[in-house]
This record gives sequence, structure tokens and C-alpha cells, in this order.
Amino acid sequence: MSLSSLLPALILLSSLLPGLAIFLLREESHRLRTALNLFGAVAKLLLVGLMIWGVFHERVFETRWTLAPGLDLVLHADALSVLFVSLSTVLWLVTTVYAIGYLENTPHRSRFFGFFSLCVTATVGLALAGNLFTFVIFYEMLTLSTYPLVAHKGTPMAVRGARIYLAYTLSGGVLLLIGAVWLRTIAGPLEFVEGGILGGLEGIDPWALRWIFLLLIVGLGVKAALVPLHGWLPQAMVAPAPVSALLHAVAVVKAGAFGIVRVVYDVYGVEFTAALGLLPWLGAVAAVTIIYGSVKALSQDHLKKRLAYSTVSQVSYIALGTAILGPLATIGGVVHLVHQGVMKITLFFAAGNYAENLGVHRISEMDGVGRRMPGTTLAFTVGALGMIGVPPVAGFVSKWYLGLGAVEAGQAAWVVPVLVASSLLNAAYFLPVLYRAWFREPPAAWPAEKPPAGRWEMPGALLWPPVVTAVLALAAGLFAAAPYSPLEWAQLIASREYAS
Amino acid sequence: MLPQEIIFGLTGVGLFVIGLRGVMLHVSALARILAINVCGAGVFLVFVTVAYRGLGERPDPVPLALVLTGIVVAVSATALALALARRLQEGGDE
Amino acid sequence: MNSLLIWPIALPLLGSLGALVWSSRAHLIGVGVGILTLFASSLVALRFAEQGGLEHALGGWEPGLGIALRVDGLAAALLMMSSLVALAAAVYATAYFSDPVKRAVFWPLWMLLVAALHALLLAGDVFNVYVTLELLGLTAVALAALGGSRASLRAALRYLTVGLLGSMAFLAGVALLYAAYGTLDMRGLAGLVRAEPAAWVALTLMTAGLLVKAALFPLHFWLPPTHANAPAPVSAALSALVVKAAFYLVLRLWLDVFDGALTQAAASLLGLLGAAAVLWGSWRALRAERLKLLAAYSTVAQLGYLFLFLPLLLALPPGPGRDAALGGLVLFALTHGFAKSALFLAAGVIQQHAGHDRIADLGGTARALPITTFVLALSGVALIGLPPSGTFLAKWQLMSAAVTTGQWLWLPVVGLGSLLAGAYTFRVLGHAFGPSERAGGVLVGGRQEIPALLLAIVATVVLGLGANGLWGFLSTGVSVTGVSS
Amino acid sequence: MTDAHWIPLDMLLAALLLGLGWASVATRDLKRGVALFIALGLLLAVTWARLRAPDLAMAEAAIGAGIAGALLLAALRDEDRAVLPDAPIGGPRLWLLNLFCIGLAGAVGWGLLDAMAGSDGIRLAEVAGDHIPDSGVSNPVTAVLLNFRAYDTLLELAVVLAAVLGVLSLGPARPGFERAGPVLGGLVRWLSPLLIVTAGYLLWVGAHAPGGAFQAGAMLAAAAVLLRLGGRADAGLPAPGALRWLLVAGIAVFLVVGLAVIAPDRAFLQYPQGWAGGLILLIEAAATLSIAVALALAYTGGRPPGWETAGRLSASPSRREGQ
Repeated sequence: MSLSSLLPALILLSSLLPGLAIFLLREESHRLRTALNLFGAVAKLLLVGLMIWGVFHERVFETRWTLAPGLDLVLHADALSVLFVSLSTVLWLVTTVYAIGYLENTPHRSRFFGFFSLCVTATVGLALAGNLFTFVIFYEMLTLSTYPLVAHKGTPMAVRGARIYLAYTLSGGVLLLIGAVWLRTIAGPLEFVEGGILGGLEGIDPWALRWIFLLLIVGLGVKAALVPLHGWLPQAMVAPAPVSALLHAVAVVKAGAFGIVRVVYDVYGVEFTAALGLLPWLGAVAAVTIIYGSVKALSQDHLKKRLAYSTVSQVSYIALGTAILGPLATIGGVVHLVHQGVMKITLFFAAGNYAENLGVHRISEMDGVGRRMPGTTLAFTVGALGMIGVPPVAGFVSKWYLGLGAVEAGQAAWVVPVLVASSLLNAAYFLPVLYRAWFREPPAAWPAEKPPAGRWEMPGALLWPPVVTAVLALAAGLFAAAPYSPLEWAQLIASREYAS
Repeated sequence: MLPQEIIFGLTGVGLFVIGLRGVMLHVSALARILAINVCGAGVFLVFVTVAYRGLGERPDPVPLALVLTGIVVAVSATALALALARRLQEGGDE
Repeated sequence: MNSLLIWPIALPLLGSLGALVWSSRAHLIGVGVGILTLFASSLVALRFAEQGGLEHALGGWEPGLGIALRVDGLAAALLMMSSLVALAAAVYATAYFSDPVKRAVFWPLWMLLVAALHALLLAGDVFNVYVTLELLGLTAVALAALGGSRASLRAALRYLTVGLLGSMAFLAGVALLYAAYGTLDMRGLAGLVRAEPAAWVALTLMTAGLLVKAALFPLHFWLPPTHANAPAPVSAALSALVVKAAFYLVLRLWLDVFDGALTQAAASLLGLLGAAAVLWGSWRALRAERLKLLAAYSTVAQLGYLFLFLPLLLALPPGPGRDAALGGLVLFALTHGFAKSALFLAAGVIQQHAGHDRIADLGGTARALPITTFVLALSGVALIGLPPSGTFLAKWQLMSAAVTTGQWLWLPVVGLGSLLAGAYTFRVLGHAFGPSERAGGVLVGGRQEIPALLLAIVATVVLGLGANGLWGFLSTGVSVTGVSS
Repeated sequence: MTDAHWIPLDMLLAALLLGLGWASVATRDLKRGVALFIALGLLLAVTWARLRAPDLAMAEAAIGAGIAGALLLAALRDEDRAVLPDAPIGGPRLWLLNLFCIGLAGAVGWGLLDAMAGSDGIRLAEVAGDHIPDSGVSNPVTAVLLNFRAYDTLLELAVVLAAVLGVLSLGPARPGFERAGPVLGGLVRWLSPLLIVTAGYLLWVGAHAPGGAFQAGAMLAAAAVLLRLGGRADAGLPAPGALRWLLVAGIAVFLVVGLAVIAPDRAFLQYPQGWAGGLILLIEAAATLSIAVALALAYTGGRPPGWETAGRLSASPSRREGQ
């Protein structure tokens, strides 16, 4: 066993083992639990750093374990997985800090952080999955580990939201499983290969492949919240803020989108998908979702619900990017995987802070919140502007490449109007919030204000995470051309997908 | 095939089916237990008919031994079933 | 001379006698014999792995005149499962019974049950199978009646009646086989059976008898009340092992003895009944009000999956594809055995702790009994078929075989069945995580919770991640009757 | 008399069997049903004798009709309603059931005739006959039961034990009968020793003539039944401590012999050359006692007084388990 065959497994274990240990801790062992959490998060960050360095130097990292004849559990590092792994690892560290602060003095923390770690393990497993079989395994594990997090509060509403979430995702999982089994049976072991594998195989009924594509995309689309499979997402916002943040930014929704990218690029191959005539359908679903999500977001007064519908809309940019044939659109879609994550997590952290500190849950209650909580609101503003696509925040870069890609592919006629319309809608549901927060007079009393503690508006563990992610979102836009930036990686990925 | 084989073989089948029908028809435990015993008698008759077949000097001892085993098993099962039925009638623990 | 094969049968039989005579030491004898039996079974499995098929001609008479014990991969795998589950349930039982009379009578019967199971798994003779079936049936009924309530007595009596009827049908089939082919040895029969009326009628009678005992829909009606009202360790053995023994015999008859006399249509019929069992059993489990009743209906459903494999195995030509499906079948049976026994043991802990097992009133279980709740969750994962349980791999093989043979109907059945299983599992967990004032430590009853936990871990982790060797193990001697390999 | 001459008689016998079978199941009066069933058993014994199976005839009379009949009659004593209600199912469902049964009878009959016609008496009789000289006994049925297929018989004893344990687990024994009047009492006093002697004879003779452990055990059990009917609630059984040993004796001796003979070149239950006859007699003797005790206990219907405490080694049994 060499390092290169162990490293992917170690990255998984760095959150799995602390997670299992945390389950066994007594509720009062606050320090030990925090230490384990942070140790796991930092260890994972270091290991991922090592992996990035290695991948850059063309080392191959692969862990392979045979579960049954012809069915291998494969963890493999390629450019795309490194991108997603880095995103989840960085955001996990930030979210862990946030969650420790957020859940201070609440019950069942050992259970929470145990499942929290399992959830990240599943996400990283998804990212590193080297074939469709492995992907399915972690996809299901993700479902299992997030259910208790959504239901964590134990209120009837939380239990109901979790049940709806479970009904959707388990059904999606079954469809994905059927599709994966079918494809595995007729096409062999589906190792992810840049450029896809199916295009090169002879003698497979194209209609079978189309049906399988449908099964896979519907199965993945449930988690990616493609319309009309998005019904669970607004219900799941009953979860505690750090869970919502993770769910929307890296774990569940992103896992679905990541899966769509994997299936289109590394299983079917984007050119072969186009040849099967499937891309326009995917594009249409993505476009409908983008517009629908934005329109629904407009009418929500509940802040987290508005953010949830915004996620529905924004994540479909990734699907849109994959649905347009051409490297520029690919870059736009893939880079949005990162950008949306960083921006959306900022927004959810901020929403959590408003609720935690002031009891503010609704947009109508946010008048003047910027003066009371300037740090949080500044971070929120950066995230919101990024979502709209205002330069130089990261969101602009994604939209720019998507637009360019559409022009390159000769599909500007429908893509550009979608982008413009959605940006206008984004502005329509975010700008009024910013206006209220900064320019309206604060009310005489907040719904449920906590007595101020310490120097800052919030305890540091709650304030710094949104600030850090907001800075990351800005940096990803400002230094998009710098080496190692998300954009750079996306360009590397796109160049490999189209090399064949 | 000898006529006896046909006569007793089919009689065995008849008893088997009569017993089976009795089990499905009745709800009383005792009547069912009785019917199962009739059913078993039919199967035993088939075995003995098979042993008698071929008319060698002596019948085939193997099926006869099987039937002997079967009779003892049947009486054991009957004993257990009757005890259960009786205990049920007395009302169980609660 | 593989006289090794007699020990997994003889040891529990001896133990049973010892427990009857020295009943104050019965629990020690029970656990000790459980360990020894596991040891003997492991030796048998190891010997099989080295040498392939094993045969022991009892009394030294050639099979036919005498009786042979035989072991192939299928038998060895189930023997190991049975020994492990029985040992775990025995340790659990040492802390379960409070009534001294019941405790005293439990141990001899328990070891007789284990002996019957092992005798059945190793039997190489169709009449001997009948005797083991009766021994298994009577011990199972007597143990199930230890529940003591009216409901449990009524269920036990019905179980006995139905089981006896099944045995009679089986025995009638044996009579026809002997009349037609003049032997009772399975290997001998396999070489003689032809596609003719005698074989068809015999197969139908024997299969029908076994289907009653395996509780295949619509002959499952006796199972839920029996398994739901028996003492927990007994329920565990009934659901995990006893019904599976009947299925094992169906498999043996269909794949080996009657190989030459089968039609795809007959297998498809069993598959359809299996599909109905999956859907109906899962649905009833979802509607069940008591945890043990839920577990029992879930057994009806899970047995249905096993029968789905039959039409696939029959349609697949010999080769890697068929071996893969057979491995999936065995893995399914093993995983279900471990998961369901864990579930019943956990349900027993809850019942003893809370005084009831009504699902709607399980609130607070997660706080009071965290380990047991964890067992519920783990076994639920295996029942749904989610990774990393063995069931996940087994269902993958099942669906893969369905695609290969073009039997598409089974795909939606498996999918729907999994969703229903998810629904009933999370229904229980949802209640268990509900609010309550009761609190408890991490481990409440070690002798009861640890065996259950280990069983659940085997089902959900060990068999999921470490099952690859199973396929090789099974193909050490693929044909059951073709002992030389 | 050739077989052809037997045909009318055989047909009469068959018709009677079917009629009795039908009547015992169809009657709504359970007492009548049981009586008819016992008659069926006796008629079966006649049939076995006619089909040249005297071992079976004896076993059927003693066990199938005798003990089973006694068990059923004893059960009737507790039955509140000896008369069943009107046919529990009727109308179309009854017709469906009848149709199913007729179809089943046709199919099984067809299969059986095909089986017997298709293969002209291939069977194990010849092989068995060839090996009887090596079996240690000369009665072929005993040779099969205690040598060729001894393992079946071992498990069969386990079945008997399982059933009795089940009966014992369910509750205490029924109360006994009133002390019999002088006539019955005298009969019992005379008959019981006779039965015990007969049992010993059957056990001994089983090696070369019809008879053996099961028949002998049934005779002993019959003696116990008689004693109980005569008013002895304990049916003449020994104290519970000894009962436990007697119950396990058959299997224990069988199993120990089977395991003891194992050697590198000898299988389980493969008796060494020259020892077969003696070992079989030993096993049969133990089995007779076990069967007799088991059947007698089953007849009393539950635990004899003092059963619970008889198996304890020490005065202070461990009670840690259970809550």
C-alpha cells in the first residue's frame, strides 16, 4: 500500500473516524468534541492540499476495493474531483466553526456532529468516486446522513420536512440505482474517464442509452432540485442554519449537480450526449428551473425560503453549462459549482446570524439590520451581489462564461435571454433586501434580540465564517485569472473533456 | 402394474386429499388435527403400496421403515397440537 | 471420511440433552455449546474452502441405501450464518427470560432447533429432509408458544397446523419420487429425474409444502402473528433462520434435484408470487402498529426478494452471470438473516424496557436506549438495501440479472419495495427520535444490546464491504449435488 | 390364492378406508369423528398386514390407532363443544374447495400411476437385502431403522423429545381420573404387567421378527395409559428427576454410540464388525424407555408435579438473569 493508493481513503477517514468517535461521546464532553471536529477538518484540509499538489505533479491517486465480482469501490483523484473535494473541505472547515458556535448549549450535539461528519464523508466520497457504482453508494450515504440533520430540531415541522426530503431523495436514489445497474450491465464497469466512455462502445442500443440517461438525470435531478423535482428543498429549510448552509452549498444540492456533470462529461461524454440528441432537453429543464426558481423566490417573505428558491435557480446554471456543447460553457458551469457554493454559504450563514442574534426570520423584519449587524450584512451584500452577477464578485465570472459559451455554440438566441432574465429577477429579489437592510430605519425593538456579548456584533465563531466566505467569493472573482483559481481549474477540466 | 397397486395407491391419494380438504374446511383445532392425521394415513398408504410393488419374496423394507418413522412423528405432532389446543382453551397467560 | 460434518448437528443435540438434565446450568450449556457449534461449523466451512464439496456417508453405507450429509458453498454459508445468529441469540437469551419454568424449557428446545437447522442444511436425502423439517417445525412451534399469551398460543397452533400440512405435501412428493426413481438420495435423484408427470407432480407437492413453510405470499398468513408474538430470541431465529431453511430446500430442489424437469413458466410464477410478497409485505409492515409485527411483515417482504431470483437463475445460462446472481441470492439471504435477527433482538429490548412495542409510543427511545436505536437504524439500512449493507450488493446483482435476461418487471418491484422499506424503517426511527423525558446511559443491557449490535454490524458493514470472497467461496463447488469438484 | 383372487376383498378394504376417512373428517360430532378415526387406524393395521407389512400393522395398532386415539379421546374430555357448528364455509367457496380437491386428487393420482408404471420396481429392496447379513439383525425393517438409516431414527427420537418438551412447557398435567371401580381396576392390574412383558418381548424379537423399539415403547406407554385410566394420576411414571434421565436416554445412548464408533476409516453410526447386533439392542432398549416415557407424559398432558425443581443441581439456582 503506497501513499498514492491510500490518500483518497485517508481523506474519507479523516472525517469518518472523528464522526464515529463523536457519536460515542457524552453530551457534556464539549471540548473533546470540538477538538475532534476541528482536528478532522484541518487534517482533511492538509490531506487535500497534499493531493492537489500531487495531482498538479501528475501523480495518480486511486484507492480500489472489490466489493463483488465486477463491482469495485474506486476512489480516484482527477481534476474535477479535486475541484469538488477542495470546495467541500474548505467549506466544511468554515461550517464546522460556525456550527460549533451556532449550537452552543443546545441538546443532542454529539448526534449532530456525528452525522455532520458522516455527511461530509459522503460528500467527499461522491467527489472522489471513480465510477458510477461508487458514486451511487455515496449518493445514498449522503441521503442517510443528512436526514437526521434536517430532522435535528425534532419539532413536528422539522420531522415533516425531513420526511419529505427523504421521500424525494430515496425515490431519486432508486431511479439512479436502476439506471446505474442497467448501464453497468450493458456497458461494463463505468469508470469515470474524461471525455466519456460510451461513445467508444459498439453495439449498444441508443434508445436504451437515452432511457438510462433519463433515469440517471431524474435520479440526480432530485438532489439538484431540478423543476419539477425540487419540492423538498423549500421544506428542508427548517434545518438548523449550518445544515442549510452545507446542504445548499456543498452537500446535497451540489452533489446532484456534480453528478449531472459527471454523467454528461465522464460517462456519456458531452459530444456523445449531443449526438444522442439529449443536450437540448437537459438545457430546457435547466432553463425552466432557472426562471421558475427566481420567480418563486420573488414572492417569499421568509428569508431562508427565498434563499432556498434562489438555490433552485442558481444550481441549474451548472446543468445549463453542461447542456451547452463547447468548452467555454463547460468552464462556466463547472466554475459555478464552486462560485455558487461560496456565495450561497455566505448568504445562509448571514441568515442564520440574523435569526440567532435578533430573531429576524422574515425579510419584512430586516429594516435597518445593516446598522445593527454591519459585518454580517456586508458579507450578505457581497453574496447577494455575486448572485446577481455584479462584477467583480465570482458570480459574474460564471455568467460571463456561460454567455460566451452560448455564443460559441450558436445557442445565444435562447441562452442569453435566460441569463439576462434570471439576472434581472435575481436583482429584483435581492436588491430590495439590501435596500431594507442598509437604508431603512431599524425598528424600535427586534423580534428576539440577544444581549450583546463582547466586542463584535456576534460571537466570533458566528461572525467570521460569513466574512471569510464573502472574501473568498470576492477573491474568486477578482483573481479569477490567477493560477490555482477555480477558473483556472475549470479551464483545465474543460480542456481535458474536449481533448478527445 | 398390479391391480392392488392401483387400488391402494389411489386410496392413499384419496385419503391424502380428504385430509387436506378437512384441514382447509374446519376451524376447530381438534377437527383439523384429526384431518391432518387422515392426510398422513393417506401418504403412508402410498408408501406401503410402493413397498408392496414388484412382488418379490418380501416387500421393500425401506418404505416400511419410513412409514414407521412417519407414524411416530405424526403422533408426536398430534400430542403437541392437542396440548396447545387445550392450553388455548384454558386461556393462556393473560 | 468427513466425520467433521456430524458435529454441527451432534453438538447442539448433546447440549439439548445436557440442558434438560442439568437445567440450573442450562444457560451456560447453551452458550458454551453455541460457541463449540460455531467452531465446528467454521471447521466445516474451512474444510470446504480447501477441498470443495464434502460428503459424509452415515453408517458407512453408500448413499441411497444409507444417508449422506453433504456440504457445498450454499450449505456452508448458511451453516455459518446459522451458527453465528444462534450464538448471538443465545447470549441474548441468557438475560431475557424471567420466568424460571420458561427459562428451563427454553434451552433444550433451543438447541434442538439449532440441531434441526443444521441437520436440514446438511441433509443429502429427501426423506431425511422430511424428518429434519418436522423436527424444526415442532421445536419452532414449542418455542413460539413460550410467548405464553393467548395470541401467541393461537399463532403457534396455527403455525403447527399449517406446517404439518406443508410437511405432508412434502412427504407425498417424496413418496412419488421413491415410486418413480427408487432412491431417496438427492444426488442419485438428480441423475434420474426426467421431465415427466411423476416428477412434475412430486416437484409441485414438495414445493407447495415448502412454500407454506417459507411463507411465500399468499401462504404467508401464519407468519406475522407467530413471529410477532414469540419471545424475542425465538422470533429472531424464526425470521432469520427457520423460514430461510424452507427457502434453502426450494433452491436445492429447483437448482439441483429437479434441474431437468423445470420450466421457465413455473419459475416465473414463483417470481410473481415473490413480487407480490415484496409489495404486500412491505405495505403491511408500513401499516403495522407494533414493532415486532412490522419486523414480521418485513420478513414476508424480504423472502419475496429471494424468490425473485428463481426465474432469473433459471433463465441465465451457466457461467459468470449466473454465478454472480447466485452469489447475490446467498448474500441477500445472509444479510437478511443478520439484519432481521438484530431487529427482533432490539425490538425485544425495547419491549422489555418500555413494557410495550407500539410504534406510535416509542418516543424517547433514542435517548433511553441509544445503542438499541442504532441497531434499529443499522438493520433498517440493510432491509432497505442501502449501501454499505450486503443487501445493496445483492439487489444490484438481482437487477443486473433482470436486465441481462430481459425480465424488466422485477426492476420496478425492487425499486418500490425498497422505497416502502425506507418508509417503514424511517417511520420507526422518526418515532424513536421523538421527544420524551426518559434518559438513559449509553449501554443499558450489555448481554442483550451487544449481540444485537454485532449482528447489525455484520449485516450492514461486514457483509457489504467484505463480501467479495463469498462468490469465490460459493463456486468452490457450484453444483450442490455434484460433490466432486 | 393368487393376487387376482384378492381383488374384491381389496376393493372392499379400500372402500372402507375411504369411507371411514371421509366420515371421520366430515362428521360434525367430534366424539364420533375420533371414534371413526380410531376405527380407521385399526383398519389401516389390517391393510398393512394384508400388504405384508406386519411391523407396521403392529405399530399402527399400538401408536397410530392406540396412542393417538387415546390422546384424542383425552383431549375430547376437555373440549367444551364436542359438536362443531354448521359448515364454516359454504356456497361458492365450498364448491371452489371441492373443485380444487378433485383436481388435486386427479393430479396426484396421475403422478403416482405414472411413477409406478414408468419404472418397473426400481428400488432399494435388492441392495438392502444384500446388506442385511452385515447389519447385525435379520428383520429387514429393523435393519433399515437402526442401521442403514439409523440417522433418521435418531432425529425421529429428537422429534419425540421436542414434542414432549413442548407439551411440558405449556402447563401442568391434567388432573387424573377417579379411582376405577373393581372391574376396571382388576383389569388394569392384570393387563399392565402383561403389557410390560409384551414390550420386553417385542424389543427382543425385533431383531429378527416383526417388532422393535417403537412398538415396545408404545406397549409400555399403553400400560401407563391404563394405569392412569385406572386412577393413578402419575400413570405409574417414576419421579421427575429420573424422568428427565429416561427422556434423554434414547438419544443419548444413540448419539454416544454413533460418535464413539467414529474412527479415521469409520463414519458416524458405522458399527464395528461384529458389534452391530449388540449395539442395536442397547440403543433399542434405551429408545424403548424414552419413547414410553415420552408418550406417557404426552398423555398426561403436561408437567408432572415436582418437575420444575427436579433439574436443579443446587438449592440456590442462579437468578441473576431476567428482570
